[in-house]
Amino acid sequence: MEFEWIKIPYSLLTLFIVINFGLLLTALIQKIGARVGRRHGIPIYQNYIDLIKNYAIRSSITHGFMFYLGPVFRLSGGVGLLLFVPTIYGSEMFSNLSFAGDLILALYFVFFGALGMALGAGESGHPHAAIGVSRGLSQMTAAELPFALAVFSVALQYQTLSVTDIVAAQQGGVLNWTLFTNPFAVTAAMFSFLGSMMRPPFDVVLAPQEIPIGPPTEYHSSYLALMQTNRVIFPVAKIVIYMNLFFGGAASWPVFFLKVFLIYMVSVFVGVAFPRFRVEQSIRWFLIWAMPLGILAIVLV
Amino acid sequence: MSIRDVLSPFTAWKYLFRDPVTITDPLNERPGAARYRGFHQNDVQACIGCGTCETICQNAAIDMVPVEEILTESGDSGLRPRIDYGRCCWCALCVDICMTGSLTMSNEYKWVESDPDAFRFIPGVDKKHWDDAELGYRRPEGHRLTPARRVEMHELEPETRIGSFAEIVDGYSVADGLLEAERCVACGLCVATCPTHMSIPDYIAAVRDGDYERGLALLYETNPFSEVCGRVCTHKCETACAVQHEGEPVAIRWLKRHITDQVPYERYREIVGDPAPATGKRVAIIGAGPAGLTTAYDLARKGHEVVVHEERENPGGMPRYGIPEYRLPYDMIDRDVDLIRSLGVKIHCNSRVGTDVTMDQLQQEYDAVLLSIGLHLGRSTRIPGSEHQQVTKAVDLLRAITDGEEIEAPRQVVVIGGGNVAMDIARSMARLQKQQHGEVNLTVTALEDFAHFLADPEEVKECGEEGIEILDARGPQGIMLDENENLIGLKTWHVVSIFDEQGRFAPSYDESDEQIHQGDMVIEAIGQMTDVSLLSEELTEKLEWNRGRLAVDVDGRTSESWLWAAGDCVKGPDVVHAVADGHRAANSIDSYLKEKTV
Amino acid sequence: MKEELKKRVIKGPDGFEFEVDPLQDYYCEAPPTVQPAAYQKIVEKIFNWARSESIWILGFGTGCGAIEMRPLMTPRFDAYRFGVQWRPTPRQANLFIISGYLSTKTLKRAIRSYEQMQNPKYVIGLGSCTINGGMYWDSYNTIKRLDDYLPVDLYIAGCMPRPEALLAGFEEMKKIIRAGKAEGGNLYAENFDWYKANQKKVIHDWDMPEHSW
Amino acid sequence: MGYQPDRSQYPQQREDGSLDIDLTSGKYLKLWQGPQHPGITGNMSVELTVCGDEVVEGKTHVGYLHRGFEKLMERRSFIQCFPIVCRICVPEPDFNEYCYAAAVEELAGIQSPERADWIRTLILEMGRINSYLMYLGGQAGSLGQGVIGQWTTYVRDLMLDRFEELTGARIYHMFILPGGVRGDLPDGFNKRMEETLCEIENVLKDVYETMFCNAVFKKRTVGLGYIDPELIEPYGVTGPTARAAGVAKDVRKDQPYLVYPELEFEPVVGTDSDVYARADVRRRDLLMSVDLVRQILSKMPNDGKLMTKLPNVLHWKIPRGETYIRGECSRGEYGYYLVTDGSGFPRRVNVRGPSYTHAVALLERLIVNINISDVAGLMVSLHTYPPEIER
Amino acid sequence: MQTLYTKLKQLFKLGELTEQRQDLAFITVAQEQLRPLLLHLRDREGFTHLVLLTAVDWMEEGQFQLTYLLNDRAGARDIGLRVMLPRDSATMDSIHDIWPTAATYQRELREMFGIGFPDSPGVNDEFILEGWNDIPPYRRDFDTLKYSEENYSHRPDRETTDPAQHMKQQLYPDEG
Repeated sequence: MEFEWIKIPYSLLTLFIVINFGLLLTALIQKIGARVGRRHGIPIYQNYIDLIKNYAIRSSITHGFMFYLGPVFRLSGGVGLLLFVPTIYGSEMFSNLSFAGDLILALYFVFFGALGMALGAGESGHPHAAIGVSRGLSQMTAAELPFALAVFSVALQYQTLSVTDIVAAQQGGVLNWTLFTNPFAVTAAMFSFLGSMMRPPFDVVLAPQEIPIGPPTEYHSSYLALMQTNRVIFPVAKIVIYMNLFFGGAASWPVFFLKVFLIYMVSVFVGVAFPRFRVEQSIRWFLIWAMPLGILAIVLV
Repeated sequence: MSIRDVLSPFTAWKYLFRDPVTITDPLNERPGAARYRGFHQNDVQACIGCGTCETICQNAAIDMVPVEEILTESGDSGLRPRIDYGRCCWCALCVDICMTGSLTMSNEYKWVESDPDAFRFIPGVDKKHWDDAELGYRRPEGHRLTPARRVEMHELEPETRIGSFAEIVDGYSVADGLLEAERCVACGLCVATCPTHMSIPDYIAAVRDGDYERGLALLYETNPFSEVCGRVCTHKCETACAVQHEGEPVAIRWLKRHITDQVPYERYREIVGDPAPATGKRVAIIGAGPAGLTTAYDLARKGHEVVVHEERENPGGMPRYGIPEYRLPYDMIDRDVDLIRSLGVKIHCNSRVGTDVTMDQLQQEYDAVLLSIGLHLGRSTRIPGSEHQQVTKAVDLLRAITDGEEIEAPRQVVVIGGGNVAMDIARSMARLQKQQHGEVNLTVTALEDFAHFLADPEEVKECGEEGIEILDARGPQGIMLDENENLIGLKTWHVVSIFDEQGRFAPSYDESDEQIHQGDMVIEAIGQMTDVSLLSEELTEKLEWNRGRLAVDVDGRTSESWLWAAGDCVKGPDVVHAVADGHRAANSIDSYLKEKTV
Repeated sequence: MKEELKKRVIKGPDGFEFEVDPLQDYYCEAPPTVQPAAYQKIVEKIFNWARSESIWILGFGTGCGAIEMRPLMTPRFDAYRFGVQWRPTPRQANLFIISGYLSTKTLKRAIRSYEQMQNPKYVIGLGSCTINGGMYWDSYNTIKRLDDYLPVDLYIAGCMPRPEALLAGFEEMKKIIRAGKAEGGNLYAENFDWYKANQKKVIHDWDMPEHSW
Repeated sequence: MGYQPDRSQYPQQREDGSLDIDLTSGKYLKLWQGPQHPGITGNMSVELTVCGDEVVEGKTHVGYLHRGFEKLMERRSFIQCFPIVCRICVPEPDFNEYCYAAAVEELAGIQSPERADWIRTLILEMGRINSYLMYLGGQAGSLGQGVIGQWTTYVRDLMLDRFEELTGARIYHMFILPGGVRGDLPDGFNKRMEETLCEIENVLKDVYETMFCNAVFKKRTVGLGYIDPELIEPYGVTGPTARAAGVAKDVRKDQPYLVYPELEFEPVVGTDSDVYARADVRRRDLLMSVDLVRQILSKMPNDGKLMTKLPNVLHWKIPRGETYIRGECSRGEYGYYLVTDGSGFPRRVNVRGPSYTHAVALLERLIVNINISDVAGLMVSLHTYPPEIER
Repeated sequence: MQTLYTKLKQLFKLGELTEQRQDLAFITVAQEQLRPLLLHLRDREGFTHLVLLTAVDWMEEGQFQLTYLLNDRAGARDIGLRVMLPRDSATMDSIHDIWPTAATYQRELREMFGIGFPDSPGVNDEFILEGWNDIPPYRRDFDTLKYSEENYSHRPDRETTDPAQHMKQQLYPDEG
């Protein structure tokens, strides 16, 4: 396959759209959460200001090489995840750098950022960060397992490892979505989705009341800004995968925005209503509820 | 765990579709509640600067500071509270205790400042935007942290007291004295108003502590006539009392008397202490009244030799000869006088200067001489018929009563005058009438109306109780005589105003409102003057005079370097002023004597 | 000094011995320095605007005033509307609200927290106690003037100030930041020795690193 | 004595009975929760020694809020102490005012008027509602359910508005002073209070649905922080914490004060003695307080004096004596031990806050062997307010 | 309360009884009698709840008063035991084995009054204060205002005027 250089500016455009969308989306989500709490919440543009503010902090300190690289890894994880899956189905401009085996790469990127973060946060030397990292990695492992099973099941179902092909297979009506063709896999994956969105009941990694926001405890100024940027890209990128694999992808930007928002809302819908699990409780929960579904999905396929 | 436990938390989402409860504009929409304790306001005109707020503030947040636009005057220190919001805790105890109710709190509560020193301000003086706020904490009605009512003083019942010259006022019991002393807020406003600056809060504190001897020492530090003043002082201090603004002033005079009542007289001398070693200087004092004897007391304590010449039979001056016994028993005067004597002061009675001894002699023999001859001549109204023999002057009559002369009380008496002397003579005559005729029939006609009355309100009240009729705003116009030249009454007109526009004494009358007050005797009690006949003519010439009174400097020194004057004869009639004057003269004489030694 | 704060030699799990001095901050061997503003005035202006509209408060309730922080962050007053949020860690916070009196024991922690905040950083003193000791003016255990120990940008009167007063404070704080006058962090760096001397005067058991960030 | 926690697993004990915790081994880690920590109840700290995710030793550190009240009061006159006492406990200051006022009244031999007693009771119950509302938000928040705190803080704020119109202040009311209370109910107070109470009840229904009928909340709290009823007396446990263990300790019933004898209520008792039970007892107690406020407002005499006549407070002296006044605050038994010596100043004041025993001895006992994640939840469930520990 | 006192009197050497209220009384107890008395009250009389343990400094009399306040919930009554200790080198036996929570009180008393409780766990650890360098602050001879003025700076320019003095100066400037 010949590489087309035009893809690079196109993917950067995707990135730009997604960053802005992510900034507004997270603010909107926060506002919705605030609304349940009977208040207005932050202004919709607040994330932009916070971002500028954090870049504008004059001093920053480092705890070592990995501390510096942590947010970079994290961001590249998010950006990588986004760039290697097609954003808009059928659009040459926004199918990014997707290729035949991109599903595997995407799965890799899901982990990549988190691992980088773990190394960086570990370097920061703060016990809370270390505890957060150990919690995060164990919970993520447990949470991603059903997802991996679901992906495996879907890949088996469609007989391909290309995200574009999977999306293509789901076109032609709502009932063609994996959601309906392979509900067990989707349920398992959605359970895993809850676990990876850092919202209750699975946000013990960041839990401010226990280990003041966990891994990023020591991060500040531009490091924090990098992480903030990632925090708006990564969920969107991740949702793009979910959307492509299970919800028929998106053929245009409006559909894309709507689907991402709705899928995001699933985690918020649960998150607002519940407190958080302890780490071993959430692992157990994934193993008991999500894992069997994933296995069932594979078996049924 | 049931399915309900999984589903029911989602009910939280119902709030998504309800309006938030957020206050849209919290900076402007939320005034403090009607009784919110916000930032302070002070009505600086009503405030008297007593500093009670400062005393009660447990945070030491309040300073009393002088304020330019407020002048110090009697009853108003001229200070105003400055509050440090680096200390305040908004407990509003200062508002609760405020004696005048001038200090309040607004319902404003937002104040942000980069400069920490800006949080110190004088409410009411430093203009703030909440000065006019209408809402905010005011002391609720009836919520007082200090007792407002005076402890009642027990007195003889009118029916009992009218029959004799026995002392009317009982004096406080220890419990009552304690209660009354507790009412004092120890602000000290009274001290400056008291002519002799008695340390009033301190001796009241001594009463509270039950340490009467300390109290007595404080009294006799500034006032050797404490027994006298404890009974008949004009108590200017009580007009300055901070408590009076929302209640009755502390009965400072009665508390003074209470101290003297509680300490046995035998202890007085020891408490006052021995005089300083003799200096060898000699001072002569003419007149054994409060002013003269105070000077004598002070000088004697400083070690000077003092000799007092008194014209009359007994020392004591006006308190003895002017004030009736039912107000001030004679033995009380004796106690104060004896104390002064015990310090080494020699008092020669029945020794009239000019007759028994001359001023020149005194000048020769002594280092300094003090004139304190008082006001013993009564003034006359000079209305037609006032030369009639049945028209007498109050001072003369009072003196006669003191001297124990037999006085025949007429059945019906009219008194002209509205001051305390008028009340004194009226009540004395009433007693005589009661003793001699079994009934009181006495009319007092005063120039002033009741709103501007000169005599103390208690006196007026007690007169009424004793059956004396007081008519206000009556100007005497003439003595009514019958065809036999016998006195039958007094004619008066209604007074429209007493002073003219320039404030000079020029009464105007409403002639249509004429009354005849029947009486067998008319007593004039409209003022006194000094008998200066004892001075030699030569001396009279030499001295400077001021409208008929001796001209003296602030220390009481006349234009002659060896001669001082003090008391009523220079300051007008009042015991405590006389005492104050005595102190001043004594100080001045003492420093003069010291200079002389050097 | 506490046992665990003393210098000691530790044998690691790999058998390697090394010396540990808990009172030394290994990453911070110099006192804080003055951090210049952006060279371009217009950039600094934009930055200041962003700083003023995004105030992150350190979640450290040092005194009673902290109780009004909850209403502030909840439906009734909802400070989030104004760009105010709280952060649990000093590294990410810009504004330190000293909510009232500081006992010397808390002062120690407050200094530590303040030093860990990144420049530019701001301090608001809440209530009488921070101005002149407040009702604890004669207490043996509380400091009286906050500005002796930390550079303070703003004071809010009250005991304690209500959420509305705090919001008014935030508005004022924003103005100060926008005007570029909120340079407490640099002030602290400039007068570092003076502040340290004051701090050490009241903290009798100084067992902290000389300087930390 | 058998009051020690189970240490059968680790760490091992040395021969002298102390715990064999070697920090250099890498097995154990010291972790400070507080004072700058969002999961701590106010400005205090717990020094945790953890092994993995498990706490093997916890030590409470207090004193960050120490202002020396008991010393300061010794140099303030009896009336001057009145504004300062409420600062001892921020979320529920009124108990300080009441206990102090009652102690002074008893030793000075004065009696507060009847209507003042009713208003005092009203204020205490309002304060209890506030304190519980704050607790509920905190308990849910400590486990990551922020929305409960949003709702309860809102209704608490409504109650603060009632406080403001009644007392003239939001937090430090300074309303109950020796001799009575400072003012009367404002016009229309009953109506507005009723609205507030309704709003509180509505929110409590929602809180019940989302917090108490919540699978995750139950999972986290049931069985956590179990207090053996045997421990209640040795550790001086009082209030809802004791009642959740089935011990019906409630000063309002046991040794009634103010007008409680005239109100109808039964102490709320739980059975399971874990965090969930304590939260539930407090929720029901809160509902009971709502009912009590209604009862008070309807039974209160319509007029009457609010203050007894005080001597001049500037020179108020109280004869030598000592007394102890207690009340049932939202956390347990609150009390003032006042000693006077005949002078114008208290000789000694000692404040007995329930947190004193709960947050130190009891917490240190309960914290052993629990997960780090549960520390905040456990601490909140004991409902401790640090300023009343160190004062 | 009187009955209880009489009953106790037969078993222990007791000092003076002060009946403060119907349900509250204070009894003075000798130092060595305290422990058996506490055990007796707890196990036999139902006073199972240690309400508080605190001290009062009677400096003028050279004594510390320790107050052990016990509560009998069933009987709705309280009893306060006063133990007088000599003020210099005051020490008392620990009762943490009777009520574990007493250890906290004893730790505080050790710190704030300087009363020793040997054997009480952790009694010498800092509790409330940190780096304290003066005499224990709750002792009467410790002057908190003086300490505060010496150690902390107050804002300058705070001057006040005495009304009496000021009035004298204003109204009678000539008099000293």
